[in-house]
Amino acid sequence: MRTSAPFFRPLGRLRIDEGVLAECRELATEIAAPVDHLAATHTTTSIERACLRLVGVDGIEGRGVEAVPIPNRVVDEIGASVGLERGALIPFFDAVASCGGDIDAAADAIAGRALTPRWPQGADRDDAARRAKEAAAAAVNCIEAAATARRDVVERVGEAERPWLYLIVATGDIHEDIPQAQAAARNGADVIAVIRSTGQSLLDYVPFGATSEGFAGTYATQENFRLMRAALDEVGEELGRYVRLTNYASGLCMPEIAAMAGMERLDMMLNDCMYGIMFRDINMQRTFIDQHFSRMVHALAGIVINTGEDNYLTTADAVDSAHTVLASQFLNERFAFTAGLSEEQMGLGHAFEIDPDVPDQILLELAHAQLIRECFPNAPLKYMPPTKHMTGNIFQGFLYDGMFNLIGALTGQDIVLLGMMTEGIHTPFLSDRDLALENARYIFGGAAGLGGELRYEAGGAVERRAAQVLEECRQMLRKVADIGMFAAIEAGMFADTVRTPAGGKGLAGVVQRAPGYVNPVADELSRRLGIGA
Amino acid sequence: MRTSAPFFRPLGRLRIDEGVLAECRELATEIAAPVDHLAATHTTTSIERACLRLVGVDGIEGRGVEAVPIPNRVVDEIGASVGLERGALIPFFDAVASCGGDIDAAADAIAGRALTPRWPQGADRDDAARRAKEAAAAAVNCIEAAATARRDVVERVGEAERPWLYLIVATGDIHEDIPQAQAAARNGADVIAVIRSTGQSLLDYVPFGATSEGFAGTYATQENFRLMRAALDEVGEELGRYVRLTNYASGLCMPEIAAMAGMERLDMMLNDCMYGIMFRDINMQRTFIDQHFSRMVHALAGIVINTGEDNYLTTADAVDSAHTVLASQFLNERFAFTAGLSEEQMGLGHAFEIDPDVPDQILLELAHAQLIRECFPNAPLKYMPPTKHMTGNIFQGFLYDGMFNLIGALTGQDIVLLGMMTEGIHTPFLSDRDLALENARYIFGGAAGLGGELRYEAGGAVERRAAQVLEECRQMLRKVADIGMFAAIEAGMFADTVRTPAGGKGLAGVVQRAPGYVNPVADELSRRLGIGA
Amino acid sequence: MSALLRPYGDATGDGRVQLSFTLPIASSERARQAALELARKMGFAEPQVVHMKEMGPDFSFFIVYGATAHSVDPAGLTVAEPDFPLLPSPEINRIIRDSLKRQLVVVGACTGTDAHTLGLDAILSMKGFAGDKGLEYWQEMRIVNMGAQVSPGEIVAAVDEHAADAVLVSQVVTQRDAHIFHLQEVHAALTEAGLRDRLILVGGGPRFSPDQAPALGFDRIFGRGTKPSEVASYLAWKVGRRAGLSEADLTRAATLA
Amino acid sequence: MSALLRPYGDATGDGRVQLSFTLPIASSERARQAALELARKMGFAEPQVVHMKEMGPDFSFFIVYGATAHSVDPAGLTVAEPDFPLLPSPEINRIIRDSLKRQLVVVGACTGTDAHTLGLDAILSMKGFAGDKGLEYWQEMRIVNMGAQVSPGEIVAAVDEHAADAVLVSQVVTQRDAHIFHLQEVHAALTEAGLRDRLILVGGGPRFSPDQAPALGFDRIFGRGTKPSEVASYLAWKVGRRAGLSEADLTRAATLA
Ligand code: B12
Ligand code: B12
Ligand SMILES: Cc1ncc(COP(=O)(O)O)c(C=O)c1O
Ligand SMILES: Cc1ncc(COP(=O)(O)O)c(C=O)c1O
Repeated sequence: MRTSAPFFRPLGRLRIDEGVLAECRELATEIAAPVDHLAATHTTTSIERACLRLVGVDGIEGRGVEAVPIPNRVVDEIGASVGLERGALIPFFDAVASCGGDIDAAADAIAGRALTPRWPQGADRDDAARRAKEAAAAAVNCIEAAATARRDVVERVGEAERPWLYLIVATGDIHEDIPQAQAAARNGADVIAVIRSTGQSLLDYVPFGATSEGFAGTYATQENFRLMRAALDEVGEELGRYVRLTNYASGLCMPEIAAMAGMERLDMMLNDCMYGIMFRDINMQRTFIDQHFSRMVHALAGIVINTGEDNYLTTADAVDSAHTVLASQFLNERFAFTAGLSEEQMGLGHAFEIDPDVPDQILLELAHAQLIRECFPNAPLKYMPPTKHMTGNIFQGFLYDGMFNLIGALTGQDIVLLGMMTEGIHTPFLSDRDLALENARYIFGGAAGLGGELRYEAGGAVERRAAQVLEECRQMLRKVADIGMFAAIEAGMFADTVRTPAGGKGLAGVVQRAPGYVNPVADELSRRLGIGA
Repeated sequence: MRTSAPFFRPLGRLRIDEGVLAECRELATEIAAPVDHLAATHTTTSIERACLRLVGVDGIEGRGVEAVPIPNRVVDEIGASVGLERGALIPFFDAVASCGGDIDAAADAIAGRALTPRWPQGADRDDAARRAKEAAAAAVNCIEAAATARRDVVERVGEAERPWLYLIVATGDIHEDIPQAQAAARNGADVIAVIRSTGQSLLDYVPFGATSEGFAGTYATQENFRLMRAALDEVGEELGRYVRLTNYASGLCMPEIAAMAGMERLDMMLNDCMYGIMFRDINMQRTFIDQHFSRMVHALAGIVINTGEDNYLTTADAVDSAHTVLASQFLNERFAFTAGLSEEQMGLGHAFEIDPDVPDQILLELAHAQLIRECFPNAPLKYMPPTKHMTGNIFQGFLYDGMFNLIGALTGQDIVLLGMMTEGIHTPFLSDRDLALENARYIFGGAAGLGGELRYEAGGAVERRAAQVLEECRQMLRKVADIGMFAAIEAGMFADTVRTPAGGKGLAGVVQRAPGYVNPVADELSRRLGIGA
Repeated sequence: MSALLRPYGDATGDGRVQLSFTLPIASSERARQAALELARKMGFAEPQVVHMKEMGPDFSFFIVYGATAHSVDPAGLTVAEPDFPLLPSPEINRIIRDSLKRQLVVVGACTGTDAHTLGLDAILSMKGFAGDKGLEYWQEMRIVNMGAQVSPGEIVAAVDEHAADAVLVSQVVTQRDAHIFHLQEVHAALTEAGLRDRLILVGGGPRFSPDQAPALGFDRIFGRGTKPSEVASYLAWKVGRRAGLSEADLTRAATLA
Repeated sequence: MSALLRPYGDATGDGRVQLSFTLPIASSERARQAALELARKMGFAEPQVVHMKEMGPDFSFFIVYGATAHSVDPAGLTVAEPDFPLLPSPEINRIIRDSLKRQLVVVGACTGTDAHTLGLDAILSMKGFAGDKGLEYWQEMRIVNMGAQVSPGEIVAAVDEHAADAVLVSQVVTQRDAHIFHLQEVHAALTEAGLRDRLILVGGGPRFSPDQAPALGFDRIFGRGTKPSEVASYLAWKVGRRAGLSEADLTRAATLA
């Protein structure tokens, strides 16, 4: 039972100062420019691996814990022989040429050191470039086909009504995840996210095949993606409603996972311009470069990105730092635009994380959620439930989740991640999820129609709070623009966390492009997206 | 943690048609007139017993299940000898005179049949009348003193902030009730109601002494009142906040229980003009007569009555019958006025009882609650939680209770009876109550400040629903006025329940007053209240 | 499905169960240990107190998660599977006609001090319950709804007066086992009056379970969420059996309840 | 208070407990009976299934109330009562000074793949927790906060480098007992490096309970809601004891933790 009223986004409820809004966007553009320049002049090991995967390189070498994915081996060998400054694709397709056009054979030969990559010259170079270009076009076709295929399936089985109820599964075992995800879909989930095993984000490779041994999450692998997408397609047919699948294009392998997501028709991806920096201590240069590439893939694959601003409020105070969420959203929006994402693909994240003991907590959450709704009228906002203040009191926690759903309903949030009453205790039980859906069905059914009815007192507490957060955001962006993005992060301006430009994991994988850098996949992506590479 | 904003009653939020409102009040006056006339021309065994109790008759004759309260014995003997048409007080005080002015001795003598009551004549009559009048004045002083004493205690220990959180205890054993009530008060309850044992309302006498064997409730006895009031005074001193006590002036002994409540300084009493008729099948004449007397007592004792319209929605559908609640409130208001109650003593009842599966349930509940708030701007409304649609799913039930609290907070309900997550299962556990308080503290702390902020779209769904209910109420009152109160009840217009004027329990206790009827207690009450007897 | 059932939290066989309870002790590490010990006595391996809340100076509330060591063999349970068929409406009327050659007379009441009539009304009145019409709907039944707070003596009198075939007793209040006590009272009064054996005696209420019938001397007891059509089917089936109708005749066009 | 503790619902000794769990079986009367049987195996008298909810074709969720037959003797429990005194701030500094004649060096880390630093930061950083300042606040302590995802080898190296006196390990993720495993790894690495004995080894995280310390080879383990001042007191007390300070000297001006 949803509601009698169709979903809509209530706007114009708070008299937002359009001047401040415009200034925030200008500041974000100003801040993003040098970072985008960085991305345009660098590549990373993971971007090169992603491109190899897209043109068909896959598989592993070795077994068990010793296993190394072939894309890693190939990029490592190219790096060691000719270097990565001019990209991996030309040397790779040169090898392909010498293997009679067989991509697998070339990859195996390089990985097995039977063939040493070289930078071809003259006609060889032109041949490799032609091959690379053709393969890139095919790869990019395949990504674009994901978007078309999704549209087709949705049209055939039926689209889910908004808001989309989003649930996570996290057993660690894909075979246990599948029935749980199907059960959740049957009970009303519109989006399933398979949480990753702790630590995957720090792996500088993507595990291979179906997996069953994650901790508090299941490894993101291409095979796991495929299995879950198929399971959800099956249940979607049964239900007459397309069930979306989400994973994480985040961590050291962000570009590769984005590529896998494109190939396996995932629908949404967690993908943030700063999450890895703040929460995984991944080097900031690496992150900014990787996110640009991965976003181009998402853009073309019709994937909705989900940004991670909600996480800020787990480390910082949700009242004091409300404006940092908004500031990061303006930045994520800017970086998304420059990577070719449309507004309707920007699942900007925010969260209901104010301490329930704070007086007027519900009023404040409403003000924040409505403000964000008004700032991004065309974005499918992703609204995250309370986590930090969830305790072992599952009854009270169930109620917090209900108030979260209510604020979501009243402010027209598009993607609603359902809270779990046991958030303070363990990764969700099957029944936790079922109860969460019942909670959401009740609240959305009962209150979504109210969203259209509510007005707030002009100059009242809700409006004043919203204006204050927007103003604090403007001031923050001003400061970031003054000192630059890197310095701002170094000053701990986001998530109360301090990171240095050369610190964190993965800097070694960042490579400045040399003048002759060639990446036909990236080129083709930007061409089709109509953006500068 | 309550909220940053002080309690207030949001008004003027719905553009209520003042004309319709005024018409409803006129119709209620028209409907009430003949009923009030009935009360003015009749008495009941319970009214006479109440008067005897007020002048000091108490105790029991016999033991155990055979025990009969002395007030019952005396009224029965007077009825059997001289009849009750002229009231019990003159014959009783005639007996007092003949017992040397000793009230106990006279009561015992009549009860023990050592003395046969008579209607005195001449000087004896005058003497009895004088004695009765003096005793009545003392009795009424004592009732009025309850109001003064309450004011004093409140001033000394401190007043509870509104809304008042109201909790029930119902162990059946007063000695188990007391620690539970104290625990509830310590955790934040402002009002404690001791639920009565099932069936007490049908007893045509009031049990005696401290009791420990009720079913799903504890017997209302004067001693139980005294014990609980003392326990709450004790905990109130400890907490620096006066904790109110509530019981039921309802059922066949409504007037007597009202009298006991006045004597023991209870603070609120469940007291409705029709509840007994509908839900206990008590004769309607008996009920209307009794409620008038009991309300005079409440009026002078400074007791807030709680009406029972919430109950209607347990038997009838809460959407279809919303207007019957409002109609009954206009009637209860009218009957309260004629009995001398001030608006601030009218705890008009209503409830959150719409099926949670009904689309827009939360919107509709908000519309109903706000409408009632606007219709009775000065009444301390008593808002009742969901009961009928509470199932064994305690998690979902906890959430319904939370939404109830929310609507209560947003619409400025004064007296909020907290829902129990186990409502569908058993009478409350100690922990159910504690969790309910935590629920309420969170919601009121988080949302009460929002009440001042909200406006509803002009001509929108909330306003339209409110207008519809008010209009349906007007039409219903019109019909009741046309056919008269008794016929309306006979037609099943309230609570979907059909009752006949001569049906139900207790008609035998109704006595038409003879021309010489004398009741100095009632006279003194009306005199001090400034109303016609 | 494996033979043995174990609770399922987020993995097959993990045995996870959630508990909550109050102990009459102030909150402390000792109180927490007491809660854990209690859970262990219930058979929990590695219980965890995830919430301990002081409720005044004398009580603490606990929420505990743990893995139970117990499992259940569902095949080994004696389940009071519905032994009567769910009959379509016309069949119910037909069977009663065939069996009695007159209307089936049903007396219904809430006994004791119980004033919860909604459950009984849901079964008896035309209005019915959950989209299902009540017994009054069947033309071959005559319903005498005595309402609430009816004493066993009044029920006996009504059975006499109306020559009832079936008595339906509702009980909603269960504190101190009031519902058990009141059904026993009705049973005793009918037995005493020598009426028990010629009657179909049916109880009902939200906290009953069907397996309680034999111990209380009732023919059948219905629990929470009963639909009127189930009760109608049961009565027709029972009356048909008593009249000697064949099982095949009785279950014509029936589905299993 | 009576010697034996029994759960309290709404009357002394009524033993009432609430349970919830999922069984891998479709909803049916048999499933309900299975839930009741499970409750009975846990020692419940007259359990009641108050809620049975089908979750897809393979699972049902149950809520059960019942009266447990078990009780607990609180006096008979072995409770890891805090054995160290809660010390006022200046005392903590004084004891460290008196014992070591230099700063106490504390190395803290979240080990394994655990990236939950908030708990450790709450204990270590100046900002602290729940109004209590973190260990960095005490001038006689030097804190090396290694952050998250630190391997046991890195911890060993840091202990060496900083000549640490105490190691504080945080573990928040508990799925598949990851927290147990990771503490064991750190213990093994320190033992192997021959450092274990000269260190105060402390663990912490929301799902630990103090009585787990001995089995894991830790000196002390802190659970949910730990305050930094408790940890500071513990470290000072432990260091003082090792330095041979008298119990009286150590508990000067202390309250019991
Ligand atoms: C409505 C209601 C009332 C109404 C009753 C109106 C009326 N005319 O019936 C009013 C407001 C009057 C009321 C009063 C009281 N109530 Co009341 N009330 C409820 C409530 C909210 C709903 C019950 C209901 O009607 N459900 C809907 C019907 C359709 O369902 P049902 O009864 O389960 O019936 C179904 C089946 O059980 C079965 N069935 C039932 N009877 C029969 C009989 C037969 C023969 C068959 C075949 C089937 C059958 O079929 C029905 C259809 O499926 C419940 C709480 C809840 N959510 O359950 C409390 C509840 C039942 N009440 C309760 C109490 C304590 C009282 C009072 C005693 C409180 C007091 N001391 O004042 C009073 C007094 C009543 C009295 N003397 O008995 C308690 C009982 C606790 C317990 N387990 O012992 C409950 C559970 C609330 C609580 N948690 O405390 N109540
Ligand atoms: C904040 C948070 C995050 C943040 C962490 C940010 C950060 N820098 O720490 C982010 C968003 C990054 C995050 C991510 C994840 N999280 Co997380 N997260 C939480 C959350 C909401 C709060 C935890 C918290 O910080 N509490 C506040 C601190 C102060 O309390 P504390 O940790 O209990 O610490 C206190 C005591 O335990 C003790 N203490 C703790 N450590 C130590 C150490 C010592 C030496 C001492 C003396 C004391 C001590 O003292 C502290 C103060 O009292 C919890 C849910 C919840 N409400 O508890 C989930 C939770 C811990 N997360 C969980 C999971 C699964 C994850 C992920 C693995 C999910 C995923 N697969 O993506 C990821 C990955 C993280 C990883 N690799 O480890 C699960 C763990 C389930 C389990 N029991 O196994 C939880 C319980 C949520 C859930 N129900 O699923 N998370
Ligand atoms: C943007 C983003 N990426 C990734 C994650 C999860 O991260 P990881 O798998 O790196 O722990 C989150 C967590 O919420 C996130 O918001
Ligand atoms: C006005 C009124 N009187 C009495 C009662 C309780 O009644 P009784 O004790 O008669 O069952 C209620 C129940 O809510 C009520 O609203």
